[in-house]
Amino acid sequence: MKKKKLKAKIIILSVLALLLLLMTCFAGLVAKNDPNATSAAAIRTAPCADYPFGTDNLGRCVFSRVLYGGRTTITATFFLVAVSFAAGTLIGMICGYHGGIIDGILMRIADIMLAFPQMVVAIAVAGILGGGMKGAMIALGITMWVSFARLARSHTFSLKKEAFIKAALIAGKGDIYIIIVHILPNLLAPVLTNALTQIGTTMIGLSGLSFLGLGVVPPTAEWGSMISEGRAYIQIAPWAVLYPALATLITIIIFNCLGDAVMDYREA
Amino acid sequence: MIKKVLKRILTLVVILVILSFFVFALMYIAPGDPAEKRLTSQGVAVTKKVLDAERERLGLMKPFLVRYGEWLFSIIRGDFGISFKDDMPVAPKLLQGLGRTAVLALTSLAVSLITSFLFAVASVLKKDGIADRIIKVFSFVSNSLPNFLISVLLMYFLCIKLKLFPVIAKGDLKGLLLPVLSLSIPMIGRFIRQMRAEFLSEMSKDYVAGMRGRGVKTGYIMFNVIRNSLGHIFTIIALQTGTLMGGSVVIETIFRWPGIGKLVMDSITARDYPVIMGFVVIMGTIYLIINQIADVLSHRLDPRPES
Amino acid sequence: MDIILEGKKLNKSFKTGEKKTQVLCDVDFFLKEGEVLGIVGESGSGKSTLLRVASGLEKPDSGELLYKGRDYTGSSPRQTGEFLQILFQDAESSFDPRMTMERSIMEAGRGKKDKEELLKLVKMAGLDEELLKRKPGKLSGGQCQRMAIVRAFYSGAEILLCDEMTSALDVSTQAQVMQIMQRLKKEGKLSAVFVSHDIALVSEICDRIMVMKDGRCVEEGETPEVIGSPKDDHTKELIESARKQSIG
Amino acid sequence: MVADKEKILKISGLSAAYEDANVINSVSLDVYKGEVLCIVGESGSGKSTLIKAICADNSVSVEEGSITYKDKVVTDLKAREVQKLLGCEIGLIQQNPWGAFNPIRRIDVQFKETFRSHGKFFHAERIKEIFEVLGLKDPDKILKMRPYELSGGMSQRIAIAAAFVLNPKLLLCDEITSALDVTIAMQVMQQLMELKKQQETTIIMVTHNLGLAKCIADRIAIMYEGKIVECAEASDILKDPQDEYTKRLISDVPRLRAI
Repeated sequence: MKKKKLKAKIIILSVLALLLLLMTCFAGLVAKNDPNATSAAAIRTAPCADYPFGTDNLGRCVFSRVLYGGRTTITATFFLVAVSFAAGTLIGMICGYHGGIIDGILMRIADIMLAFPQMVVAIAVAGILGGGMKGAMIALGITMWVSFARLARSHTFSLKKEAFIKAALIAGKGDIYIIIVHILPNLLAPVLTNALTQIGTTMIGLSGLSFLGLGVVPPTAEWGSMISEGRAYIQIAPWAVLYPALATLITIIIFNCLGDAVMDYREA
Repeated sequence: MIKKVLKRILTLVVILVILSFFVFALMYIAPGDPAEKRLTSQGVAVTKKVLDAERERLGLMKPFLVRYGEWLFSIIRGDFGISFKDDMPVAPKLLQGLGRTAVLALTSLAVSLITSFLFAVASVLKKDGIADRIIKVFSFVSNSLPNFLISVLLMYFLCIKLKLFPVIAKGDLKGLLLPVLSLSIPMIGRFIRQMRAEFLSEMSKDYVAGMRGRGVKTGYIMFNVIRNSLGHIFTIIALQTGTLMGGSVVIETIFRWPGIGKLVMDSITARDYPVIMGFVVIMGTIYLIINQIADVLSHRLDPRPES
Repeated sequence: MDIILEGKKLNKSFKTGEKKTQVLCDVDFFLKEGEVLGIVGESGSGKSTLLRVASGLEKPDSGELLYKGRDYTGSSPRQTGEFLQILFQDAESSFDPRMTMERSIMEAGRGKKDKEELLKLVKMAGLDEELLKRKPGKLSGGQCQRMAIVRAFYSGAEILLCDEMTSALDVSTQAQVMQIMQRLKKEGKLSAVFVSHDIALVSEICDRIMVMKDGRCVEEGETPEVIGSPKDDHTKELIESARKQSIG
Repeated sequence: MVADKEKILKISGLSAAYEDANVINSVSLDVYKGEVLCIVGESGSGKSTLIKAICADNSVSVEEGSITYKDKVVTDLKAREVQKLLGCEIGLIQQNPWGAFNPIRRIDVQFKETFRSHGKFFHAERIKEIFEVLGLKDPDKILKMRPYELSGGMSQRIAIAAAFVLNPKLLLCDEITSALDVTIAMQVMQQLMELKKQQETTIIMVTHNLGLAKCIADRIAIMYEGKIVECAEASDILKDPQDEYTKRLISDVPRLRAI
């Protein structure tokens, strides 16, 4: 009974998430104005017919910038989570299954990576390497793969003790077959759930870096930098800050909710 | 026992050296030539001769490993080199900034810990009651709020709409409130969720049912549950200090709180590498030490060998 | 009936932290074709370790393992899997939770894809064909264990190593599973080593019994002898406890 | 012979659910003072849920019927009253030997908590007496240890001591020997019976092991799919069982061959 309710919740949230993705990816269709087109006449106009979210300090349409900004943030986040997920799971599985020296070395590296506070490293790397989304993504990516690696390793470790792995060994199956056919499918569910929960945190990290000016290079639209730019004249044109802030909040909440719901569903 | 302590210190030192090497290497691959930047930022006409003299003075000509060795030993002696921007020694600036950041960070940490602990215990005691549901929603939303977002919203509503606070923090107590609030809210959300999960998992253990079966009072049961969860909670707090450090950089920039975070942000725009490197080394060291302490504490609290 | 499986002077110890615990000390055993050898002992007696060592899943520190006279001491599970199979206590976890029963059993067939034989074995185990399409999570403990028996025979193994295979089952389900084992024994198709802590259960199905305590074999012999006139004190204690709880 | 005995527990028409699955349907059972009643059933028969219902565990939702202990209706008691009742009136011992105490805190400290929860003072002598009967040597050393350092057999004995220390009138045992080896289980059972005689406690023992029930039970109740299908004197039920399920259960138990 509880499972049905959770399933419904997951479906609604995934539809919302999908809607969000579609809106940002096909921003061109939805937003009429060009996000980077400045217009001296329309500086800081309040939300009206042709500028649904008003305009910012340079007269750019906030509505289209929010949509295009969404595309930058969300694609960067998904790419980063996907790469860390793939790298982390692969390394975690190999370490968990083989153990021994490989496990020792790789996990030591992971410990060292985890020894640095993520944001501090991100700021240093982005700061020294210079701006641009690539720098920010590398900065966050360095430490993100570790959480996937650790999760995958601990699951592989417990899966390896299961009887069906012993049965597969007796059936004459090789290590690679066992990892791909038996370990990976049973591993995907928990690690994917973790990926879902990482989306929210990554988005916070990325927009945080852009807010500090270490992420996106102006004029490309990105929620963090939009909030940072709009902050200076918040009294006169609050909409230039509030709409990207709202967009960030809603997106993060949707993905965190989805992550939570999937986790509860798996535990129920 | 001593063997364990020595082993722990050794790993600490090794990781710190690797940390410093990583930071130094980072500077090496950074685009642009620091000497050139220093000259231009001081408005000096850049000619080959002047550039070479500058590089010589900053010691940029020596091979990479030699420069790294020198830099490492100077750090151990507490000398973080001289700032590119104003030729002042970096160490005092960093430490002074660190002091003010500590004020901000520790107050936020204290505020968050106390509130989240009370909320977590309350929500576990009245599980699935209204209080529990409210706390769950609150902690969920606040955990999804990036601290730069909260600070903007707080600034908008409290400073502009209600005019309760000055927009620029003047470093006094009143100025401390908004930054602490912006730092604490996401932390409170995260702590409540993690502590609540820890308590609930402990509550589901057999010994809690055993104690209830003997009519042990709820007070004693909660004491045992909390006592057993303390080990994990220390680890959670230690990990959270990392995010707190990152957060304080953001908050200090927004509210112009003169801590180490603001210092490092200014030095990033000015490409002042020694300050950035000093920041990472100091923060990395503090973070490592905190995690080692948390590790020791959690082993002391739960001596059972790792199952 | 000549000896099909034998172990000589088997030793095994585990290192936990600094402490080294000796789990098997100079244990010998032998199994004749068509015979069922029972190994009884309490927890920590080493009976399961002996089985895992005999199966090739774990390597002994010293001693010899022979299959029809051929030494297979150091061989891997892949090699031992050609002539033996293991039945585990938790039957459900001996099948991959994400694969259907049919696919798991086919996997053990080392490439053999013979649906008739599979259906014949399923019928022999008194199971409905439909169960083959389901995943282990949808089957009861008893059904899973019977599927494990089907898998063992489908793989063509001559020897079955049963590690407390019915301890996790209810009495009635255990009786169902044991009926199948009895029928296989009567048809002379079963050579097995049956490990259990329940001496009454072992006495019902096994021709010979080996009693283990703290890693040693303290008594070994034909079932009527060991049950009727036990020599070792520990065996006596086991029989005494079982007799007190017997329903007669 | 049983009729004139004083009734300590009365379960009438109880239907209850555990984890939103209807597990007990209309069970009625009377338990008499001083007797040992064994409830035998397989997993999923609802026997453990019945024990949880008797000690008013909030994970069990009672749909109809009631449970009365002496004069109190357990199913209607408020949390505070249940807390007072459990421990000094109704005792509970669980299957997991390490399920009685917090594994990482000292045993004597936890005994203190139990005493103080019932307004009594830590009574070391009383504990040592019970340890003596349970064959626990060197009680002072044990009291200073932490449960995770003990073997299964010792932990279960200390759990029994913890239940008996407050002198409960009714003791509920939920599969307490299933996690122990047969020989240790028999010793623990005899020591438990010894304590029962000293304190004239009534015992409800839930087990799947019919043989164990035969050894210690005055009466045996057979439970199947949430119903009590048969309940009679231990010797009668084994000699000529009435219910079909009981017959099959008895025939399925492995016999020691070649006796």
